Amino acid sequence: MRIEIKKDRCKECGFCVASCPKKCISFAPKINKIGYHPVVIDMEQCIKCGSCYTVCPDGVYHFIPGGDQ
Amino acid sequence: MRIEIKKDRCKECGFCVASCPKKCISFAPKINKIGYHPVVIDMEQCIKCGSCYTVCPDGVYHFIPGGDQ
Amino acid sequence: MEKERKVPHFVDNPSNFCPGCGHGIVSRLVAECLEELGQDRNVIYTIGIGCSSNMSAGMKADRLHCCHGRASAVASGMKRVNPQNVIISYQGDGDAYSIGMGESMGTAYRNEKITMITINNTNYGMTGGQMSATTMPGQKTTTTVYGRDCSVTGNPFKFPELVASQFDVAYAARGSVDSVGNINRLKGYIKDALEAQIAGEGYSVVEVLIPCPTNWGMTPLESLDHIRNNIIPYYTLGVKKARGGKSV
Amino acid sequence: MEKERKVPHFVDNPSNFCPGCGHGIVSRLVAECLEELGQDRNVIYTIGIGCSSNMSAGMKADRLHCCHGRASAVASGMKRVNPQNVIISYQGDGDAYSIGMGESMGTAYRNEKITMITINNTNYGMTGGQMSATTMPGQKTTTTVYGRDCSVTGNPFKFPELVASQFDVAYAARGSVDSVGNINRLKGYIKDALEAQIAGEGYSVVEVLIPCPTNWGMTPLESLDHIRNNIIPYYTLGVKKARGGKSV
Amino acid sequence: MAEMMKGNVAIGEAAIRAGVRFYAGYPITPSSEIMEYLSWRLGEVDDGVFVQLENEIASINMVVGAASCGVRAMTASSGNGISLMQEAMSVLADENLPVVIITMVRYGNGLATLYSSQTDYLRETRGGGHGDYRCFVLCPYTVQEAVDMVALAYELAEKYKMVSIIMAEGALGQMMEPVDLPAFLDVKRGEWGFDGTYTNAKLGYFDRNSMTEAEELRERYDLIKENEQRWDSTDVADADYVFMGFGLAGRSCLGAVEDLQAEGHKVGFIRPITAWPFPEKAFAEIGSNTKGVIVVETNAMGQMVEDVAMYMKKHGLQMPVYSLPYVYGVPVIQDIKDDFKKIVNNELKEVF
Amino acid sequence: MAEMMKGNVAIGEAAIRAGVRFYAGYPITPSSEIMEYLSWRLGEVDDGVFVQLENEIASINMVVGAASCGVRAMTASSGNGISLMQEAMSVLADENLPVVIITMVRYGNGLATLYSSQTDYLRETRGGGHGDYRCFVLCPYTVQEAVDMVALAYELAEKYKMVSIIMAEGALGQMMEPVDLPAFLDVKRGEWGFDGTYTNAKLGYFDRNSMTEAEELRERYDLIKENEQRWDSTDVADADYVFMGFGLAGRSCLGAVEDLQAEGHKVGFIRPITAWPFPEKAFAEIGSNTKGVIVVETNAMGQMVEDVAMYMKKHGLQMPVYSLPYVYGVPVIQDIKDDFKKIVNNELKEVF
Amino acid sequence: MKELVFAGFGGQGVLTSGLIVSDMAVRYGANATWIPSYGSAMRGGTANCTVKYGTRFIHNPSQEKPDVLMAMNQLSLLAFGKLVKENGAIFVSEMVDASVFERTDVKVYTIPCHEIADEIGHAKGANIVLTGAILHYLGDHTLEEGLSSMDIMFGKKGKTKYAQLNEMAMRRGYEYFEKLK
Amino acid sequence: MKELVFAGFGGQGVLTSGLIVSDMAVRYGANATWIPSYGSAMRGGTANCTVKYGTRFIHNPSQEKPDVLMAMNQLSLLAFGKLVKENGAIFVSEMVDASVFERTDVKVYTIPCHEIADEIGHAKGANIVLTGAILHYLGDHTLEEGLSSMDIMFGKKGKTKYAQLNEMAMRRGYEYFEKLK
Ligand SMILES: Cc1ncc(C[n+]2csc(CCOP(=O)(O)OP(=O)(O)O)c2C)c(N)n1
Ligand SMILES: Cc1ncc(C[n+]2csc(CCOP(=O)(O)OP(=O)(O)O)c2C)c(N)n1
Ligand code: SF4
Ligand code: SF4
Ligand code: SF4
Ligand code: SF4
Repeated sequence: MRIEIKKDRCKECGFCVASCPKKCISFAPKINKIGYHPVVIDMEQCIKCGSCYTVCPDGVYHFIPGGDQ
Repeated sequence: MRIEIKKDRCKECGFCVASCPKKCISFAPKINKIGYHPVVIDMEQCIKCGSCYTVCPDGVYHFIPGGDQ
Repeated sequence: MEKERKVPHFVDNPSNFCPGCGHGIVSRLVAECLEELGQDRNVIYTIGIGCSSNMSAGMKADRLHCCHGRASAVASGMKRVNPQNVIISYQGDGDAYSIGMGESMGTAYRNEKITMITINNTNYGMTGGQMSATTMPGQKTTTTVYGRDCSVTGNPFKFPELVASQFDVAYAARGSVDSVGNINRLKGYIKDALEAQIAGEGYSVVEVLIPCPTNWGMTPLESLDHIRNNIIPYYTLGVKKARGGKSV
Repeated sequence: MEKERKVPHFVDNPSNFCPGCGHGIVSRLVAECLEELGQDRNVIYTIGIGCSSNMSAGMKADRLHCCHGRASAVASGMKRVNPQNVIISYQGDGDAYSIGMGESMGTAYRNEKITMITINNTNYGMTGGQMSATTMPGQKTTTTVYGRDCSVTGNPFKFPELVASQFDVAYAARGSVDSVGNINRLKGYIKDALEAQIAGEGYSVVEVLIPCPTNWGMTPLESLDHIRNNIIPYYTLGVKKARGGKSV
Repeated sequence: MAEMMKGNVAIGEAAIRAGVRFYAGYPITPSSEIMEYLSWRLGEVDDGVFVQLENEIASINMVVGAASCGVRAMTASSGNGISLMQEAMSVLADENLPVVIITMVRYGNGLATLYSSQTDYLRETRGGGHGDYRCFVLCPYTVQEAVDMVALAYELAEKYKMVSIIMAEGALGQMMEPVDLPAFLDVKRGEWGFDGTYTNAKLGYFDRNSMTEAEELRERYDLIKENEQRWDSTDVADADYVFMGFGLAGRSCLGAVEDLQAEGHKVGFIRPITAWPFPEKAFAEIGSNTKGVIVVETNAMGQMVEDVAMYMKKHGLQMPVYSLPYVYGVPVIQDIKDDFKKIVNNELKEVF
Repeated sequence: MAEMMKGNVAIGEAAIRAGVRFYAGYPITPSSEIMEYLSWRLGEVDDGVFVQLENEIASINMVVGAASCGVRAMTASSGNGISLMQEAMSVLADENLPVVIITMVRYGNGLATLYSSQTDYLRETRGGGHGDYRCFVLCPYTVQEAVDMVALAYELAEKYKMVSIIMAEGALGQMMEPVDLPAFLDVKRGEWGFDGTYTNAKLGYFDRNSMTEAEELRERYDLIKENEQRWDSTDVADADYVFMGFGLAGRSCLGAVEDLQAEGHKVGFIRPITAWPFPEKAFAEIGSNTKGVIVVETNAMGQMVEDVAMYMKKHGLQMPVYSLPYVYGVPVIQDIKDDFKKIVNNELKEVF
Repeated sequence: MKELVFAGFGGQGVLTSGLIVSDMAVRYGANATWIPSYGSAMRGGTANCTVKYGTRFIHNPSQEKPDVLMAMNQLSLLAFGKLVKENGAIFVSEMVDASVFERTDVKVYTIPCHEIADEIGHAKGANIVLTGAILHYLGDHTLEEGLSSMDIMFGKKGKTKYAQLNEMAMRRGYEYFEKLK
Repeated sequence: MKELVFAGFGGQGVLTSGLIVSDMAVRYGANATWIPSYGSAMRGGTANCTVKYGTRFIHNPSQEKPDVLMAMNQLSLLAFGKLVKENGAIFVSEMVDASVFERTDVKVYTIPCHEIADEIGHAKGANIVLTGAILHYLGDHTLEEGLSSMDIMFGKKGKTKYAQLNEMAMRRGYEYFEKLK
């Protein structure tokens, strides 16, 4: 499973950060096109539970079966 | 108790006739100004119960204390 | 002691209602209650569009005819600036529950301190007897010529029950004019409703079942039977929300 | 087996919603349900005026933006002539319950075979956070700067409960987007509602509690807490009228 | 043989024959017979849908929904009811949805009366809602013309993606005259209609370019003004006075004109059939010797007279404009003749 | 010292000072700050009542109720919201109830945009409801003028028993400029108000005489047209071209006029302050050498230009009328100047 | 062109009488208009309609100057009697007291239509009796034309129940006028 | 008359900056207008306002040709930079990459306003730092006038909490520009 992050959609609301059971989502230091610090996942810790997809209001996450990371 | 009948208001609906416990209300043979046969009371039988006043939608009856008939 | 029984002065005039129409009884009862409460020169009516409008011809009390359906909004505006007056919103069921649904609900919802009297004749009388929200299942009207089919048009609407159960209102009841007894009970409801307003308790509503012989295609007396036999079993009479109390 | 998780194609576009606004979650859930039901190319949305309107920017499905409050009437018109389509009326609480009270009630009353999704953020988001019928007691908004005083403005309005108890509707529920669990449950309600429509059972409605951080003056995460701690206790979640069943 | 039919009933049947398959409405005198007729008649044709709604706002919005799916949809009402529809009519214009609305005009402000009149001319021709949109406004003067207008109204509405209003006086709906009903049209669903497949995408609220849309609208309206003006006229060219009137007022006016001609007066007559687009082209016929234009209406202030004055300015016609607003009812022919004489004798002043 | 104030807030405070004691409304951009301000401010004055309602129809009808009791009552809205009020505005006119309605006009048909514009001129000046009634229509071009207009609007409304509309562009409500607030007026309850004692009887729906009422209304409106036209004008008398514009469009237009004069053009300017009654008297100043009248507006089609053409007909002014409708926003001064040059060079044709 | 006004209480069938006359005119090739007065005071009030027919186009369908008035109640006689054209005719039922009517330039015919209707056992047919009399007065159509036209008209409306009684009523009215004139 | 545009993300305080400048102009006797752009795309989008001030009546309050642009984000520089008058000035924060901006007929000043704001412990005051710099550039009022006017303005709004920090921010911006120019 691969997770694609559409970082220019992220508005830094923090819903995914808060709901991630592994607490492995954080915000990047550099702002995106719309002025927010977008999410980054620490893929080492991620268990692909999908919570971030579920809670994200802005369609940032895309879980793509197959492949890795 | 006197009962004044404003006969030109009567529309011949029959509510009073039907609700009179003594069945002493009937319709006059001659039509009134607005084209209906207005009520007449047989005062001999009337017990002044006021049912006719209560049910009349057109304000035909006026119960005036004192006096007679 | 003998008691005078007289149509109160300010509604004591010939009416334009059809023969056997119940509107006349209700408007007299409201007037009697006002008189008995000493409010007959302290009242403003807002009157809906429909046969109710006929009541007002020659009526000698402050009253404003309102846009179809909006009488209770107008009444609320009056009450908010004239809290000392008794404000009565007098409307037909089409006026109050169809086009006026939004305003009637809003008024009840905010518990505006007015009294609404709704005349339920199960159709739009004035415009020629079309279906209204209160039309009985199977009832023939000029827009339901084969009888009302509730599966497409909805089931007859029960406003007093709705506001009593859903909103924080002061008083709600339903009466009928089909008999001396019911008329007397109805008068009690109307008086309760007005007293609730006068005491500042909030919104009160009394719905009244009346005969509409013209559009029912019945004689006046048949209309009363129809109310007794068919309408009351569906639209049950009585207090739906008692003063200071709970939904009934 | 690994399951792809992807925003359905027809709503997969950047949104104009505020950061942390719940609108985006709901519109995605509805789209997911449609996709799963194989209806994503058999749907027409009617969209109310309010922040819901933002959803539509770039949305690739048939949809009509409607007069403020009237989306469910428009939806009913569509359904009556296109019974084979799934029709979704997507509205804010102000749109659906304030200005749209008459039309929303009428649609439920007639049991029109459409699905209404109402987004309850306890205020008028788009116009700057004024009080709506769903504003919580004491809540500060731009028109209740000292907090909502329910004694003059009425108590927060509960539409799903009202239609479930008063009308003959097919399905009514309330969900929330404050947590993964509630989002998943909500998706179930939405699917139920759509299935009720597809099966021709009648009117279905799902109200959704969402955060409006902008107008609540909270961070997105504080907003979720607010929903959990303050709103849900008042606006209880769950099915209010089950399919084929009774009011709950 | 032509049959005596009541205007409203005839219009209802004409709607069926013009392919109307959706009607949503709320009753109001003097239009209610249209919905009463369609309440059962639509049930007799395939896919016919009739819905009685809780008010005019819901009605017109349900019509919006049906029309957006390509169905010939209709509603009918009068004064107050049409007032409540203004917002949605602006939406129909904005969404380019063809719909026909019938208004049986009654007299007056506020709660209004039940009298027949032409009191809503300015609202219908300017669009009483917000924004600057226009609707076709068709004004029948006989029941037959009203009946024939129903299909025409849809053709125009669909050709130009607009609302057509048939604006008739209340009396036309209530009266009977002999009518030949038109044939049944075989009408298909409009190709613009929604069907859930996202073939006919509509732009969302926030995705519009108002500037280019304004430009497009101007061009469309200019085209309509060029191509769709409709009127009747008689003896305008060398008239001393030209009468103008539409609908039943125009019909009565024509009676007065014929009488006056018989009495030897050189009078002409223009009857607008489309109130919008206003038939200004009819003014081309007016000669420079004409002494005045007389506008007969049934409203309180004179409304069409504003259009007459405005377009006379455009056409460089400088003769005075007289206004004869008979408030309500159908103007009595004798009254028009009497007032004409006052104009000739300078007892009645021009208004423009 | 004059303070920078936002138009909507300044209008809200001006309402308080003009004696407004009742406000009922429903929010809509770009007017909402008026109600937001009054939502708390009315609570600070004696007998002040603020009610937020479920829609514009309930709002205006609640205003009907309050006004009928003699209180200075107000509501504010914009495009769509005002469309929904049309029926009740006709009722206010019919019941002779003085009320002030503020509209902060936004652009467009249908759901409309949030852009500032002048797209509702025809509706406001003709009465978008049924019937033939008129409202005062006052058009401010600065926040200060808007503020001063509030009391004036009530004076006119009460003197003539009518509705006054303050028709401002959305931008005026959103912008800030220095404002001197007027003094607090001591306003008594209107003597016409209901108090439950049946002292101010109103006629019922069925007890009216429409003919005499129509006559009375005509006389009243004629009196108003005679006495209450308001406008500003500069350098009209010997101008080659006379510009006309109201509100912010007029303000920008005035800027263009000053620039053009500085460049040596003989141009004049008329700014209607009352759109109804239309200030046709201003036309008396227009000289026969004037080559054209140029109407600057922000709407799609040109709306005031209709009034201009119509009253020019009345005044026998035959020069061409040009329409410059800039759709939305505030017209850019340079654009007006550029278009003027096109007119002078015959690249832009007259519309009337 | 002829103009007729039919007036009476609501329910007396005056609108139907007007319709019979106008429908017949059209059936036999004329133009016709029929227009009711409708309006606010309809409840329990009076009803009336105006019928015009003739060979030419009818400009104004509304009441102007009636040639003939049918008045089934006193109020109608008072309200419309004064409008009737000089040398016109007024038909009243025997319930109407025509003696109070002062114009001498119009003929007033009192037809005992209620009596006749009662006689033939068709109490609701008094309006048709009067219509029969008017038919004769107008002289534009034969009794047979009137009867057949009325039959067709009621037939189209599916109102065939009283066909024979209605025919009898019209005939009796026609014949009554025959004797009277 | 001078025209200024203040633009950035919502929440960056650009509307307040515009207000400070216009309010000050009025306080010292000029005319001024302040007008925000408001509209459909407000959610999460950019905010901007136009300020005009001068001694004469201001005809058009809307954006025409700004003399000065304050751009707090990249989008604003791109959107409004092209409108600035020849020889006008643009003030950007250090978060904005001015190198991509191609016009040479206007001066672009990059002010490290976020850095300065952070330094003085008033992260939300970056807009005021920029405003201070613009105040100096405009040259119509002294720093003291600017400070006192801002104080009064915030004071009237009851927003006195950050008075000192705001003062410091404006001063630092003003001084930064002093050195820069
Ligand atoms: C806006 C508007 N729509 C429609 C009407 C027409 N209209 C007048 S009364 C009425 C219905 C009245 O029915 P109801 O309220 O039940 O009163 P009733 O006459 O039966 O007593 C209608 C539809 C109107 N006057 N205004
Ligand atoms: C007739 C009309 N009145 C008012 C408005 C202004 N308006 C637009 S959206 C809105 C409220 C939206 O609130 P809600 O429906 O709760 O949706 P939200 O924005 O909170 O999601 C209002 C009042 C309008 N567009 N049309
Ligand atoms: S998939 Fe689960 S664990 Fe991985 S980032 Fe998302 S929420 Fe965290
Ligand atoms: S109840 Fe009244 S109106 Fe009816 S018959 Fe009796 S008196 Fe007459
Ligand atoms: S139509 Fe019905 S409600 Fe109206 S007056 Fe007649 S009987 Fe009464
Ligand atoms: S204002 Fe509230 S509801 Fe609207 S987009 Fe922003 S957060 Fe969402």
